[in-house]
Amino acid sequence: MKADPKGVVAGAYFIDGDHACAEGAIAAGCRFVAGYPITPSTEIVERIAERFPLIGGMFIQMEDEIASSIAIQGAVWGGKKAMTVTSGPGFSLMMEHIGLAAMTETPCVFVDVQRGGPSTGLPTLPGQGDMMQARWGSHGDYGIIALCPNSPQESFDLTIKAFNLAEQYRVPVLVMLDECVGHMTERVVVPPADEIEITPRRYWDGPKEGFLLFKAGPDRVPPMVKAGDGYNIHVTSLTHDERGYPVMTAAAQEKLVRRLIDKIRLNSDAIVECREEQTAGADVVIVSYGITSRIAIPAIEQARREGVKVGHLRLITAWPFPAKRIRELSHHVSCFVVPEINYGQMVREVERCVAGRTRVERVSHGGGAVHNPKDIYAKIMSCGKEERK
Amino acid sequence: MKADPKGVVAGAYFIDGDHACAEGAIAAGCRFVAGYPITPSTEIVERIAERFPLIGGMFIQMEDEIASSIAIQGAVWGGKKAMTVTSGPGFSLMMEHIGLAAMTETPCVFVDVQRGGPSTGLPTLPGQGDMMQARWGSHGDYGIIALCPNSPQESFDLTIKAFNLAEQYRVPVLVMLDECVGHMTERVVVPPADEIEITPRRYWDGPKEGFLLFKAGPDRVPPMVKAGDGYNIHVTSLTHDERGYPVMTAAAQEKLVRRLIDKIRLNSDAIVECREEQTAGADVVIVSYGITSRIAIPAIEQARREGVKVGHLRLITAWPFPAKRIRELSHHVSCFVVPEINYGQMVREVERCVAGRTRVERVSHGGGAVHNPKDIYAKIMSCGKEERK
Amino acid sequence: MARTEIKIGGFGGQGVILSGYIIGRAAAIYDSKHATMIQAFGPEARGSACSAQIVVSAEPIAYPYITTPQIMIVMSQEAYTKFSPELAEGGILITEEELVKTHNLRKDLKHFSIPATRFAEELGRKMVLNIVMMGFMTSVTGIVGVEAMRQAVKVSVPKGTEHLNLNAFNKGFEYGEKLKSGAA
Amino acid sequence: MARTEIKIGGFGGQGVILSGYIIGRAAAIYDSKHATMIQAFGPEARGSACSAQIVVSAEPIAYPYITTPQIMIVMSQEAYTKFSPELAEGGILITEEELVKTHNLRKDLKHFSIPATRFAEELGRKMVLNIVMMGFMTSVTGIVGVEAMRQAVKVSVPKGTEHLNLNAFNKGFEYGEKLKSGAA
Amino acid sequence: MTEESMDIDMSMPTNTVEEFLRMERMPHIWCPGCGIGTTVNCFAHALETSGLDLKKVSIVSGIGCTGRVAGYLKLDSFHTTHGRALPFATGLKLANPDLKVVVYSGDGDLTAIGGNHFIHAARRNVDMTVILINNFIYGMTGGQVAPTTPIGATASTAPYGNFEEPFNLPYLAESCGAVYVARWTAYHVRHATKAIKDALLKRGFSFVEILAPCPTLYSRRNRLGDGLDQMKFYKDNSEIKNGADTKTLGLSFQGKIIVGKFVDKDKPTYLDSMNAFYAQKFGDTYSPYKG
Amino acid sequence: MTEESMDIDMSMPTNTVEEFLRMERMPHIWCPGCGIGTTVNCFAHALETSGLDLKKVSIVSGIGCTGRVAGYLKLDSFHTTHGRALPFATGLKLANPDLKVVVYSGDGDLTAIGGNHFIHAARRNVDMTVILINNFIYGMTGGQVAPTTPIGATASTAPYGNFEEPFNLPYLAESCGAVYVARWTAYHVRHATKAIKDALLKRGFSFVEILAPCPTLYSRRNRLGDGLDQMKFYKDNSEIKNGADTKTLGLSFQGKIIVGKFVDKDKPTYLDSMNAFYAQKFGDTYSPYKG
Amino acid sequence: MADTEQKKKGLGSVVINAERCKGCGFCVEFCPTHCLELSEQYNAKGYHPPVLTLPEKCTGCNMCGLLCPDFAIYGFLFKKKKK
Amino acid sequence: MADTEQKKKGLGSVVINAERCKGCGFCVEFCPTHCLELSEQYNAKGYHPPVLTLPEKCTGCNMCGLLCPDFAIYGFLFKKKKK
Ligand SMILES: Cc1ncc(C[n+]2csc(CCOP(=O)(O)OP(=O)(O)O)c2C)c(N)n1
Ligand SMILES: Cc1ncc(C[n+]2csc(CCOP(=O)(O)OP(=O)(O)O)c2C)c(N)n1
Ligand code: SF4
Ligand code: SF4
Ligand code: SF4
Ligand code: SF4
Ligand code: SF4
Ligand code: SF4
Ligand SMILES: [Mg+2]
Ligand SMILES: [Mg+2]
Repeated sequence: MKADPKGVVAGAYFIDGDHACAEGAIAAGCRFVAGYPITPSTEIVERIAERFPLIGGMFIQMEDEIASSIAIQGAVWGGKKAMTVTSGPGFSLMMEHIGLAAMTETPCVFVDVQRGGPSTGLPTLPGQGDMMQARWGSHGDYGIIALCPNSPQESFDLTIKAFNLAEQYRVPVLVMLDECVGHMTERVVVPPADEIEITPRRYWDGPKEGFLLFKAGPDRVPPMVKAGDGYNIHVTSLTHDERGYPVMTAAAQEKLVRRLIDKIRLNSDAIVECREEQTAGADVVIVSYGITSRIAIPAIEQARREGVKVGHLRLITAWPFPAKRIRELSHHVSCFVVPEINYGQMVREVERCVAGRTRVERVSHGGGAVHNPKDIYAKIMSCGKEERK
Repeated sequence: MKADPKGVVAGAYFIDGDHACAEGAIAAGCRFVAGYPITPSTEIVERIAERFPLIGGMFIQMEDEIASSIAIQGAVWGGKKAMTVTSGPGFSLMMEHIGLAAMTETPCVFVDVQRGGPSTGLPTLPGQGDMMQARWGSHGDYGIIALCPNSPQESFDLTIKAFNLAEQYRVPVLVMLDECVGHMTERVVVPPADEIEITPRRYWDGPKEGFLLFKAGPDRVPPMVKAGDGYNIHVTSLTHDERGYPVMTAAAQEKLVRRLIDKIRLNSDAIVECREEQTAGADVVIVSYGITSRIAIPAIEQARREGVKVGHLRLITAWPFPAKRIRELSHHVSCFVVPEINYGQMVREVERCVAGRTRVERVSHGGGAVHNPKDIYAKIMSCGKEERK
Repeated sequence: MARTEIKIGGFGGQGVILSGYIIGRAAAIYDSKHATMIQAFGPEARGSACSAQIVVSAEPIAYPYITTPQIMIVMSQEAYTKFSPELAEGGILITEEELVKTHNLRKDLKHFSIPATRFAEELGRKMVLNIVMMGFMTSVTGIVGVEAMRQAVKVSVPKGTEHLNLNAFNKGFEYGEKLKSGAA
Repeated sequence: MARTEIKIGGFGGQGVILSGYIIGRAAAIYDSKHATMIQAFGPEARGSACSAQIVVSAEPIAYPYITTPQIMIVMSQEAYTKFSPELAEGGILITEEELVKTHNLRKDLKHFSIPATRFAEELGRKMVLNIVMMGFMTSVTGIVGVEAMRQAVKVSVPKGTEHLNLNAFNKGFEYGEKLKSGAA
Repeated sequence: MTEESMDIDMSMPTNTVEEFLRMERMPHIWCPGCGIGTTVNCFAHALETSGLDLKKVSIVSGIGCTGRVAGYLKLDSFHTTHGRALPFATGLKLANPDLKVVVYSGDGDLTAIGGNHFIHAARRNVDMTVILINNFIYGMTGGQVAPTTPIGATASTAPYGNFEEPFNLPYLAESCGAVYVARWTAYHVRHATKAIKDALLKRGFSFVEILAPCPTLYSRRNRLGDGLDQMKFYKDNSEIKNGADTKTLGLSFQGKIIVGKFVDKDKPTYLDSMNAFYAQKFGDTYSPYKG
Repeated sequence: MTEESMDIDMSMPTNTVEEFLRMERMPHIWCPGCGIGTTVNCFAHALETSGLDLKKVSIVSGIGCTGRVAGYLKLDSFHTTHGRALPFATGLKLANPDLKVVVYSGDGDLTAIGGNHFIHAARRNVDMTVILINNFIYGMTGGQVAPTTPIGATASTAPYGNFEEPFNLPYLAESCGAVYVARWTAYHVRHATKAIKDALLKRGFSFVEILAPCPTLYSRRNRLGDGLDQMKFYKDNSEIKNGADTKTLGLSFQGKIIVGKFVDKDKPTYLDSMNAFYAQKFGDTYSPYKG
Repeated sequence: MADTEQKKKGLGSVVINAERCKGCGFCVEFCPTHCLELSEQYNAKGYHPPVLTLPEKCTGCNMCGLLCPDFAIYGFLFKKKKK
Repeated sequence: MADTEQKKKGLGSVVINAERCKGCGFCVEFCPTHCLELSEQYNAKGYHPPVLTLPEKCTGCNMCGLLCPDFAIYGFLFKKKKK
């Protein structure tokens, strides 16, 4: 389906990643946003608050992040595409409701503009310390999708993608921005509506009788209906059967939760996206995401100038993690270098997938700034060297 | 230091893991508990509510888990040893304040009695799905300690240990119970107070002038004082210097957060505890924790009867993870088998540490019950077999 | 003594859990055995059939759940219907005479029946029916020592009712002894 | 054109960020170059020295921060003191004549000074000082096309003030041209 | 039976309540003598007489014994997380203003963990009806003290008696701006039915508190007998005082219960205000938000 | 200078406020004309005259511009998480009842995200003083709408004007049981000082709301001028009405401001009630909790 | 005659689903005409359901139905058959 | 003489820390005796701090000090020297 032209103001803009995210959401058809202000994400809802009244959208500033993160789920069941927006401390408060969205298979989008943590930390400065939290922050097992834009343009593009994936898989999708990308101003091209591909909600169109809100097809994703459609749906946060009724047994749990995980796991080939550059034949491969994928480039270029074959794999989807691709590469590469603005999060996945076949080196940074490319360069060179002897 | 005899009612009891946890806390010197009811953890606070008035303790049922998880931190700065108690959904709500405790180095204990998740899930049935959340659930990078009792007796013992570690490292410590252990009734021996080793709060006893609340010694742990002692302390959730004053720079962040992580990482030899049984010369090693470590035993015994050399490594500390020990074992063992009541959480750490040197097999269970030991047995046998050919 | 699995079934308010607790406490505290008790929890368990599981063993107990109990104590018809098929081959089934009609009784079982309600009523408190059953069970199974059981009863029942409950226990125990000696 | 780094410094309320925005917009939208602007945020940045960083390049910009700006536009004494040491060897320094006294001026720099406040006051609105500076910068650096800059000014200033701002821009630009031709 | 008696239609009508229930889910989980089921009758009858299009009625509950109500009602129903029914309902209502959104939940759910959402939803005057079943206790989790537990009552986490002053909920609701506020007990089935109906038909944030017995965890543990005893107590100790000053409505342990309708006023709802505001701001370019 | 004039001591006394401040952290982060600093003077003078032992005074803030107060005061000070100053303070106070615990935070912090803690702390009547700086806006995050923003005022997330009814905070506080409730503005420095002192010396949950200018994000963006203009507005439009019915204290955009002391009553504190309760229950075996 | 007959039967009657009943007694206690009693019998769950002991007094007012927390009883009014 | 002298000086005076001042004008506007004015001079931060232009009118009431959000001014009362 193509985007609704209402709201898509095609053109080239000079805007920051936060504003671009707001435009992406609008283009994706989002018409409900609930939020609670927090630096460095607030510009997103500020733009939404300005844009929505005239395009039939509903923005509400809730009393806190807990309320925001469930108001959007109410709105989804009311028929809207919906999003909430926050940053570290607020993201922590949303954890219970990420689990709720996963459990009730409520398609929605959470944006986390990462800043320096833990706790209040460095509110106005960058970090990438919420990556593991994005995957594991709610109790119990569940599956989510998380995307990592590295520019305002990608902030726009991947926000659209987030909405599309949410609808495709009836799953919460997280857009993991960081303060740099959120506050960086660059050219953003908003294409005309008819060039924007949108995944509509997968509403049930079969007979009303016998409809089951939690009965999945072969792709493990059940169809949706909305409140007011006359289905008398029941949606519960308890373990439930295909009708949505609570069933307090291990068997029901296995059936339901296994599917919630499998719908991401088994569809991961379709979901996973990375950008690769000169990975074929590379000696060293940088694995990066978000702003760090740009900071790494001067380091990579310099190392290449000095003769090291450096490839670059950039995670567009951090979750699901491109395990298969990393595994493949690990057979050819002599070292992975993983720069992150944290003390080692996604690198753990790289280590797991590499399974000892080759070296994995971290370039950690606590946050408050981006890396000095020299540190990444130095790490590349140190790997290269060891291999070359 | 020995335990305060007030509150320690030595003797042998037939009580469940929840009640034992309460007694452990009391024995450890805990005199402040804030909580919010949630199955299957509530019995802990119920016992506390009954026991505290006559031993000078303060129990308060707060309005929610968010309040509970910060009220205890206020109490710690007021001079008490303090604990809060919850289960999955409440644990998710506490994530922001686990980060706060880590950031402000507030020694305190969080108990999570795990049930089936995600979301409201299976409130009265077991799960072990909060293990990764325990480590990664709050935003930003930080370090914590997490313990996994497998019996009421251990629930008592490890709750004491949790308080001791909290004081030793000025860190939040998590006791990761599960519904089985919490609700299982067995013999629990409460030793006399003078046989219970207690780590007192490491109060500053140097000169008042020049005291710095966040200046650590060689062990990376700074000393404590409390409100009312006349130090005019400042405690902030922002990134701060050794005085506790906010400093919004990457350098301050690196200094502080690096230390917060290192005080766990570099002391991990002292912190890590596992129980090993017949791991020397083992072909297959089971890695387990909590209730699952008991469920695995019939499977192990049966496999041994059939000639497979099975060792058993039980995590007492899930976090920090006994990476070193797993790495050592991975050089000798042909397969690790990791049964968990989740779809694969701690096994990821095993995989990381094993680094491809040997096989790692999961025995996953979605929750709502414990494993059938046969499934663990079958996995052991399948490993064994492959190796033996 | 090898691992013995015991299941107690009845309805809410009959003191099913307390009974399990007493057995476990007797074994684990007063009889230097090991014991693990597990009860069913939750709203779904409310009001309807109620059960307790106890494992008693001379060795430390690894697996805490029961799979095929060797001993079953049943105080309601529903519990009989629901649980009795689980009993181990040749296991001991103890039922309350008035409350449970043992139709289709499995041939392999050792079955004992006791008019515990009547005994309890004779003692003036229908409530102690479960303690009568405990006395009886102690006698016919020998799974826990009788003194250990008496001790456990004494410390587990509400203050002020110790005497009544010990009487109830003894009543059941004696009935069991008589039955064993063929006198009942 | 290679990567050029530009830093603008002043105090809050002078339109420092808007200036950076205009340069970036001119380059990225009207001049088919690439541009990245980054501003300092936060309470610590409030009121005191304020700055914007812009990278302009013919190629896509990977690293978005500036390290050694080749061009620096300075509208306050504090900013001069704080930022001018960062300027690249041989870089261009543009200062406002009244607001900045360039003592200890680095010898390696190309320094331009403009009485932008006076020009702005002549135009009747002291506020447009920053736009005067932009016109001047456009002339003396040539980093972005003058038409692109005019376009960017027009669409970036508050509605109704376009004319005033374009005049301000032109004033600055002409002064630059004169200066270059040695006429000023 | 005589010929004449045949004039009377002896075929039994079905219980009209059943039309509103998911009968396939019966029996429900509530204990004998629990008052929650009684309030469901009131709600069903209120719905029946309200004339509302049932397709357009959604019910939202939090977690708790009362929270199970949503799952038993044959409506679009949402059993959310503990304490969060109101913000979910806010999203649902604002996403589709055609829906009549009812929040039906427990005292702990709505005023302990959910207290903030309660005061903010009332303040915003979002158009929805809140039915709060006040059993003075946390039922589902086993009888812990609630922000409604009267002073002196015991609870599992207040084993020696509660000493915290409970909320006066009608007062709280009014102070935050609720446009309709009433209190009844499970004994007052006809009044409660009427109050719920009024609330359903009211525009804005309407609030009905219903006191209900929890024999299992509140009354029996407090030696107040079973559900029936509580119902008799309500009967004997309630005083109807419509229009009473909400300030005076605090509840004490087994003290007098003032019931009635206390607030019934008109105020633009959240959406009314929004549309009026934007219409004024944008004039004709603005089309009122309809979801 | 004549001989005679030497009779007068010309040595300048130091600013007594400085004794209460961490001068090494000056200058503070507040904008020119921000009213928060003014309220800090009032607080410092109130402390000075209160006779409290400063060693035993702790101050707890949440996150926000006002939240920075804790860090500037030379007391034991805690700068917690956004919205959670009250439960932290509750823990602190109950752990050590000897402490005088003051919560000093912003309107958003205490009544948006922190609203639940506010109503529960008031309900429990924990002995503490809450100073709420109401600048009608979220300052720290850049001027978003708050639950206190008057209808019609604009904010960055209400760019066309706020249409949500704000809280009437004294009314809310009273409805939850606060024993001392007052409102002043940053203009009323002497009254505010007195009110804070009274609150500090009051046993129980005392609440002082102080309206203060946020020129940067509230008044200038609403074309109300700068901090001084707001102060003049407060001067000209405030009416002192001690004992006014809190119901009548709602604030409208640039409307009349009722200030004064509205509630001042006595009620046992949380700890008083607890100790009385347990003393009755346990008799002599109970020794009153003293932390 | 019909009139008397009808009076004896009452204006209405109740339907009792004994198996659903949990014996709370609400219906019996608050029936305005006191025409119900709890039966001596147990249902399968072990509760005593109500019986209409004085059918002639039942007005079909459905107070019992409104009160019953288990949806186990309801009152109805006899209707004249439409002829 | 001493008396007049004292009156000229006022009962008290103020201390102004000009560098801390942010020129908000609170002190000037609300001084009860209107004895302050904002200076024409800028301080290093670019603000106009107050000056005591009518020292004889200053009562040392410290209203300015209470109002000053930047702790940049305070009033004090002259004290007779203890002899
Ligand atoms: C976040 C979270 N905390 C706690 C719980 C546990 N919990 C479930 S229901 C409930 C309270 C129920 O009390 P109330 O709302 O009064 O409902 P009732 O059962 O009395 O009808 C609690 C604390 C939970 N499910 N989730
Ligand atoms: C959990 C969380 N959510 C949001 C924020 C962002 N935040 C910081 S301060 C603030 C609001 C401040 O407003 P107020 O309390 O009125 O204080 P003011 O700055 O106006 O004094 C917000 C939303 C945060 N730090 N943490
Ligand atoms: S516990 Fe109480 S509230 Fe819950 S179902 Fe039983 S009686 Fe009702
Ligand atoms: S933003 Fe507003 S509240 Fe914050 S310091 Fe500036 S003026 Fe004060
Ligand atoms: S219908 Fe009315 S009169 Fe008849 S039994 Fe029911 S309550 Fe009584
Ligand atoms: S009210 Fe219902 S459940 Fe109660 S006794 Fe009557 S029929 Fe049975
Ligand atoms: S001390 Fe009083 S009189 Fe003197 S300048 Fe200050 S406010 Fe004016
Ligand atoms: S009140 Fe303070 S900051 Fe304001 S003008 Fe006076 S001295 Fe300066
Ligand atoms: Mg309740
Ligand atoms: Mg504010």
